[in-house]
Amino acid sequence: MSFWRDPIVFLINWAKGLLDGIGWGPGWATTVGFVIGAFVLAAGAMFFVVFLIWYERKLIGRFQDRFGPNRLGPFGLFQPLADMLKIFTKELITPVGVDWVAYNLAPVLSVSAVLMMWAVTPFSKTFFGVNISVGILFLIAIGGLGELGILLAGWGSNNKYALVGALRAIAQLISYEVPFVLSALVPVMLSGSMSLVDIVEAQQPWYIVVAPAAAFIFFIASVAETGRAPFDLAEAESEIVAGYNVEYSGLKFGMFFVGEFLHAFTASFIFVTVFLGGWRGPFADEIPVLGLAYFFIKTFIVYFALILFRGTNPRFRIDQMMDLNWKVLTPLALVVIMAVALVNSLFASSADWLRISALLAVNLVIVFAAERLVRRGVKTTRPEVGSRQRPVASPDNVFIQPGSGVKG
Amino acid sequence: MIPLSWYLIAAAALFCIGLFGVLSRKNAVSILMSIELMLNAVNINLVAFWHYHSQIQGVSQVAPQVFVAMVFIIAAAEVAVGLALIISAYKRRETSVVDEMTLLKG
Amino acid sequence: MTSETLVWLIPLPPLLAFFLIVVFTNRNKALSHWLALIAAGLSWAISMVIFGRAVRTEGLAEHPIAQAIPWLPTGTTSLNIGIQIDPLSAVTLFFVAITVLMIFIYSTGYHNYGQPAGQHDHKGLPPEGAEVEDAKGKLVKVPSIEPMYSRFFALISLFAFAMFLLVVTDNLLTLYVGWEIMGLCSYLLIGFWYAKESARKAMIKAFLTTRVGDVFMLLGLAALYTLTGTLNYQEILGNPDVLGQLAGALSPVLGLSWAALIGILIFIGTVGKSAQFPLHIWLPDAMEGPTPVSAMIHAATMVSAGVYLAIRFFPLLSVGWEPGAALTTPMMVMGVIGSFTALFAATIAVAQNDVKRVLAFSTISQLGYMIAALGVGAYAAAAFHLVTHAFFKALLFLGSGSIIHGMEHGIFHTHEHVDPQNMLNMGGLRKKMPITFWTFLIGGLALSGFPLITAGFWSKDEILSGAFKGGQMGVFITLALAALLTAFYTARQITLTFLGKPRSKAAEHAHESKWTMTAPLAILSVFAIGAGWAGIPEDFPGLGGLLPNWFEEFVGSMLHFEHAEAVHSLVPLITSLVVALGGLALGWVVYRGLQRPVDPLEKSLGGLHTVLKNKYYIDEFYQAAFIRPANWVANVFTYKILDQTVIDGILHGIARFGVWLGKGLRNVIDLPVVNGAGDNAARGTRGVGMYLRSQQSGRIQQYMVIAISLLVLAGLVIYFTVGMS
Amino acid sequence: MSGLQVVFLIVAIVTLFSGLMVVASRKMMHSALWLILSLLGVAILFGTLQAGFFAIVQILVYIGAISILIIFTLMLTRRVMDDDHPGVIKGWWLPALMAVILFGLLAGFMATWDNFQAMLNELPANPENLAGFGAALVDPAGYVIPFEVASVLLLAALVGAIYIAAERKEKAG
Amino acid sequence: MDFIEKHLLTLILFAPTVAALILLFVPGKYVKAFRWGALAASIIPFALTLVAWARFNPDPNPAAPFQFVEQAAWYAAINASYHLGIDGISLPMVLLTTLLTPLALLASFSIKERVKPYMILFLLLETGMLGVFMSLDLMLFFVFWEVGLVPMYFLIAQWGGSNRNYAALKFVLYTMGGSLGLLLAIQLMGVAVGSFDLVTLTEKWPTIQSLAVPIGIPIETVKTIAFWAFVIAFAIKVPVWPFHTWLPDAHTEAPTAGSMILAGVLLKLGAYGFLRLVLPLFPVEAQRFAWVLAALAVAAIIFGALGALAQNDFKRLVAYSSINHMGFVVLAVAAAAYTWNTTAANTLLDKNLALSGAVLQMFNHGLSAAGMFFLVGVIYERTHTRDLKEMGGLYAILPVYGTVLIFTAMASLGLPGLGGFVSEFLVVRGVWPIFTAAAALSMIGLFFTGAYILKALKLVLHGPLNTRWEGHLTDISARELVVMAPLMVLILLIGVWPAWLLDMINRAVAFLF
Repeated sequence: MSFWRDPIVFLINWAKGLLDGIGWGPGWATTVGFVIGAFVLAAGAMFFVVFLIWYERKLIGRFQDRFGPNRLGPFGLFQPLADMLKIFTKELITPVGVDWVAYNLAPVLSVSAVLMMWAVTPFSKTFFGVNISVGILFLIAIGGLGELGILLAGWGSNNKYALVGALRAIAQLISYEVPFVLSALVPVMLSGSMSLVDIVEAQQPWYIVVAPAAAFIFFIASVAETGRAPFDLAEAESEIVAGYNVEYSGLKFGMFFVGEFLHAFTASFIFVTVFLGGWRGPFADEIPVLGLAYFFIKTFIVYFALILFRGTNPRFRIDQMMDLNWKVLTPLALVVIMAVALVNSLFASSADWLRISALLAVNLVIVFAAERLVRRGVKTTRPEVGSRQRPVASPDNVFIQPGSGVKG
Repeated sequence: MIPLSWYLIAAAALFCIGLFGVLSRKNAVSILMSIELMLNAVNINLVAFWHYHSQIQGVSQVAPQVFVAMVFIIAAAEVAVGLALIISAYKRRETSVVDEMTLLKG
Repeated sequence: MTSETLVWLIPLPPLLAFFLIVVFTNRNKALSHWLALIAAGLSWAISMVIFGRAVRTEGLAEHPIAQAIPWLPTGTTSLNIGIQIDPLSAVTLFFVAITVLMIFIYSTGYHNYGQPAGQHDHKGLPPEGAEVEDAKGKLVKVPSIEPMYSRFFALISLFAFAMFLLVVTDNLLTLYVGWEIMGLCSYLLIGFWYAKESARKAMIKAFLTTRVGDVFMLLGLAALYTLTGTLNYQEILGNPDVLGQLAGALSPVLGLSWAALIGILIFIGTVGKSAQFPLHIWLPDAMEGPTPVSAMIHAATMVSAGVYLAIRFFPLLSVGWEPGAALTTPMMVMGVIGSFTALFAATIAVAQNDVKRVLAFSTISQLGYMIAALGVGAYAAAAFHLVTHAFFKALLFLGSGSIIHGMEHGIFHTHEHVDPQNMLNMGGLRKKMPITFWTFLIGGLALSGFPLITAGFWSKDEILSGAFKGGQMGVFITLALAALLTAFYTARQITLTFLGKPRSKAAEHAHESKWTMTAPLAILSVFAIGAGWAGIPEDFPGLGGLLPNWFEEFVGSMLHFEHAEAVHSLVPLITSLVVALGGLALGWVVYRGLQRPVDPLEKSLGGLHTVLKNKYYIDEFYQAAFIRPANWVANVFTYKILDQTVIDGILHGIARFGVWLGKGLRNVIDLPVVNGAGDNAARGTRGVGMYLRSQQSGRIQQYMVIAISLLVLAGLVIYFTVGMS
Repeated sequence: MSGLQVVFLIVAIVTLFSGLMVVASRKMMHSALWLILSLLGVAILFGTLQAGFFAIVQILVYIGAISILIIFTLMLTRRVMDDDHPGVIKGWWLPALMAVILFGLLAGFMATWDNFQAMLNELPANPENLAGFGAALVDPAGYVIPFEVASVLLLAALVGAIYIAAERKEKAG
Repeated sequence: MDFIEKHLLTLILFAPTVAALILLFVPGKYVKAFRWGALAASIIPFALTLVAWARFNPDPNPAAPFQFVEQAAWYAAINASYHLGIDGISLPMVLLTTLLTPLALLASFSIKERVKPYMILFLLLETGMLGVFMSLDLMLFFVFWEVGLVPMYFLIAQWGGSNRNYAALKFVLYTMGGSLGLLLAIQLMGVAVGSFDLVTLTEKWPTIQSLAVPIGIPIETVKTIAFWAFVIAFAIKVPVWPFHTWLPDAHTEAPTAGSMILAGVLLKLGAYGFLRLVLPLFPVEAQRFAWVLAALAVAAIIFGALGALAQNDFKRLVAYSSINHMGFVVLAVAAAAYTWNTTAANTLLDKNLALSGAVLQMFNHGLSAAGMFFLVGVIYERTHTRDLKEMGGLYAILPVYGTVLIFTAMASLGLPGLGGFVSEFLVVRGVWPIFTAAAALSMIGLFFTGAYILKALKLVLHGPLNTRWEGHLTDISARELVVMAPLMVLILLIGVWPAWLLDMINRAVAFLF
């Protein structure tokens, strides 16, 4: 195994060998290896974010017909660094009446939750944190922790806007977990395993070809999970000042910020892992590092799509958001599961190409039908301003206020 | 390795804590929480026995796993309904303290 | 195609036409009548083919064209139905087919096909005529087309089907089927103009009266079927052993033999169908229907079906009789009823003024002739008269229809309000409607038995001679009288209608009918003359032997015994000559110069005339004797007394008793004892509850604490007692 | 005392302590947080029992869903920050006593069991064969009925919850 | 498929019940759903019946006459078992039931209020009736016998006419009263033989010499009493004169579809009871008392006809006609009973003819009476009167209806070429040699049948048009035609070619008892 074929694993093995040389037992060696690996990964991610922020701001700028950051460094590449410095050097304000534990726990959770997702993702054939048999389940569970962070933030920072933001966020996240999980079940069914590594291994061809409908749902759901536009109701500046993180400042805010970006990025590479064949690509088997490259290329493409999605779509109203989830995505996902399971078992014995084309056909049919159905429900004509059916955000259709309802 | 007894004792302790909570807490929500604790205690036992039996039989036992899964399901359902009840009760009576819910008091 | 197949096919076209018209072409008059006509034509053609083949077949009587299929499974065996063409059915088929076709054609004209629809015509009423502008643009009233034109053709098609079925079938059951379907058709056709109160009465009268006969006939069927295990003609009538068996077995009724009993039962069916004396009342009223119907059903076909049945079963009726021997009971019955009916109807006919009623009664009397002929054993003669009568009576009826049409035309023209059917209003129509006149004349002469040329003469003569030979003087004389009357009222009719001066303006402006009506008249009149020559007896002086008595041989071959040859005496011949010519002359003399529409006989006969006019008050008698009692039994006895008073009374009594018992029990037992106990128990419970209530604090946790403490206590106990040991 | 035992002891102690805090702490929100902690502990205990799947599910269901719901409810039902009065009823000592005795009893009873002290050894590879588990859940000969019943129960709970908590406009106090 | 093979009867039997249960959970406001749902549900058993017909072996061996037999333990304690099976006698009845129910449901689309309970009750009713025809266990028989009663009661009492309560009460009490004796008798026999299974009973009961329970009465007396209990129960249901007075009231007050089923099927239950139970179980007594039955039957025929003639209420008239027609069935049964254990070939033939005539008559009457009642309902929906005197001349404005009515009326009049004639002829033919006088007398009834039918036609269709209806009446609608069409087709079919049905019946009655 030469260095160039798979540098990372090469280095790791080298480090292990080194520790052995020192005389530590393999168990300890692994433990230390994991610790170091985790540290490196986290740090790397943190620095990576800098690039992500730049990337996104640049793109958004382009979408909005601006230049975006272009002063500092080549193409304004260092702008994020400057921002970081500013954030680090800011004062950490802790408002009165906050719940200390919750207030301080929240940012940590929201970052670490994202980072934990990196642990199970196969970046290349050989390079992944751990291969646990229930990877996808793990991802979802960790997502739960992230929500917890938001919740704590919202509640902890003794502030109505924050609370409202948190409530919205939780409502949204919990709801969108459903289609998320359901659509994630499709690859699981197809590959017969919940471990991400196996799923990637099993992906020939990519599952987006086999089950586009599932991929579509998964994409939407994961965008909603990241809480970015058009699903950014939790921090809708125009409605609730900045949502759950309104009371945060300085580093803590930075952590939320980083967490959000990382989450977006993570979502996109989870999508890549589950539907776009992860590191799969020509010669990726022989030369794992190529796989790594493929992986990141794909991820950035998806990430681009994500930003495009964000940049070009207006924010949902909360009821629309809920409707979209419960009345469209969830049923659709259920149908897709049924269909895929059925077709898959029907064509289990027949040739692969036949099975795959059947699945593809079924998915397309479902998507088409769903589109027809949804379109029937949609108002195609926009109500003219001032007419009565204009949506009015009254407190009790935005969220349930504490103590709303009739006094006993 | 760890003796089975440790798990059992821990579970029993957790169970009793939960029980205490159920019996003594005022707020309905925290009663619910305590119930969760008890359920978890039960689960610990189940999993522990699963492990124990699996190692005796030499092959993974399904029945305990099913039991655990059932407990999860029950817990979820119970929480969902319980919380909904609490919320609606709260909406009506501005409180979630069980002792203050005295409509039926004869 | 084989004859068998063809015979199967004969009845079908009309049936098909019926269904097609009813289901599809109801709205389209032209299509409907074309369907019907084509169907009738087809049946006619096939019938003619079959008739031709039948005539040429040797020994047809012994080996008829027959074929059968199992129809009604009866456990192990099964009842077959099929077709059979023997001489009798062949000749019947012959005249039925022709008359039916003629009448179909005639109907199109009679119902004014091609005329505009009337403005005031109403479904279920005869068309009242339409007002149209003629060339000069002034409103004139012309006949209007029948509103229910299609229905009419549907119904007569169905009727034709039934008649053909009845003729070609080979067993009594299918015959009965056709028989009843005809009954239905006649019911519906008599009531064709159902909105007329009179028609409504007449249709029911017809159906029920015939049904009286039918139920007896059904019994006859059942009995016959029971005894012989079959209903096939050949197997019963063509089989001397069976007949002998039947004749031998004694029936429980009046010491009759089974043969006699069954014969009589079946004959009662005939009585009903061909309107013999006790059950004749329906036929005159049946004239409510359109004239073609009268012609078809009540002259040519349906009524003759009754006679056909009687002839068909002559072997059974006459079993044990051969010429010269004593008559069997059924024959006697037939002789009496037949001859009586003949005379009786003839007398009534004398006093009728309605042109159609006269014919109706003459029909009854002619049918009586045939029955009487059978009664005296003149088998072939009966059949012969059946055929000839069918022709000339159809001719007469159609002619009368044409007359009525002409009168109506006149009425439209003059707007005079006279009854177009009353002969007294007519007169002098000879000029106005020549074709009708000549054809009607031929028919009339045939009916009255004008010597030598007309068919009626030969057939009637044969019957008379048959009676004479049979030595049945009573029958002979009665029939002779009837013949006389027949000739008389025929002459009366012709004189009143055609001769003399018109007695009403309408009659002056009467008008010949169009060709669709007159053509059938012409054709039929040919048969009315020619049909007779098929049966000139060999021993007829002069003419005898010029033509072979083909009919006699052909149909006579149906009977198995040799026809005993008796010497031919001139008495019957002379009698028939005298009565025919005399009657005609008398009638002409009496009614020759009639000016006012009053019947001269009214004065001369006085009270008798009114009696005759009212048909001996038989209808009234039946009304009083049967119908009212029946209604009383139904309404009062069965319903009011039996059901509502007695039975329901008992029921309600029981119910009331039950209620009373329940009340008593409640007051005696329930209230004091049961309820008392219940209340006390409740009170006790309540007390306990009141006490326990104090423990009910409503605090779950409190309950749970108690529960758990008890549990713990129990646990401790167990632990320290059992657990340790 | 192997490393695993150490881990176990730490985790168990944390779990029990946080459990205690759940029932003891005055602030509802805090007890909810403690609850999460102790659930996490339980998850880790599962992990030490080589039931990785259930560990994850524990996190997913309990932390990801249940506890979040609980906190959600708390936010809806409490005046947010200011609940600082004792969370337990007056006579709390009796339940406490009961709990202690019960614990004793349980321990005692369990101690009478012979295999009480049995060692839990390392299970062979693929300890929890999930495939088998899943198959058993949908196997007519296995547990499909309870499985279906459970799913129906969940559905019912879902509908019921929505129905109960739904705003009713015509509601009168 | 195999399942269907095995449980065909159960499926037929309980399909309506299941449907009813499902409908139970549909909110009552979806009227359309109920109508079409019930209709669809009732078509299922019909289709299944056709399957049964197709698979039915027309020539079974006398040893085991019943086919599609299903047996399952039910009341093990009293040896009552869930025992189903059909032979050539019950299959036509089952077909009749499953055919009439959809039609009746279709006919009751015009029901506007309380559609949900109506439809549900109707489906339950179907199960009850089917159960009677299928069950081979007396206990089961009795249960279904009573089950059929309840829905009909509610149908009459809820959707009936003006005098409905009286009618419904009369109906229920009368039938109940009859069935009490039946129940007792069944108990007795069950205890005596130790089984309620019909097959077993037919073997053991007629020849039983001593009862398991000593009740001090000679066995013959016991049997006679049991016999009469049976006879009365069924006679009330048929109904035989003089137990018939419930029928005109019930029919008149019942809703149209109710009367259709009542006349079409419920009456057949009684006749079926005679055939299936009385004859095989009590041959001796039946033979001894055959003349009584015959006399009552003749009375029913004659008085039924006369009673019908007396009516001016169209529906009542038709109701009485049912009495008249069912009289023939009973007459045939009596005749057959009289010829028990005969060996003479021709007598056997008579018996067969009479019995198959009876069964066929049941079938035909089911068709024609249902049709008549439906047509009465049609006219009633339009004119809101059943008084014949208020109608008249309607033929002119309702031509199609008139034609259909005449057709159906003729069928019930027994016009040859239509169904009624074949069966009546068979009955008369079968009865004639056995009860000659009775047959002769029944002719009177036959005559008056014609009389009242014609009276009805005369007063409804013919005569001058009652101007009151001019322009107010619409002709029969397509839906109603759809209801009538199958009936008419079948009537004509049987009239023209009875073999397809009669063959099966013949074979079945040959070894009925």
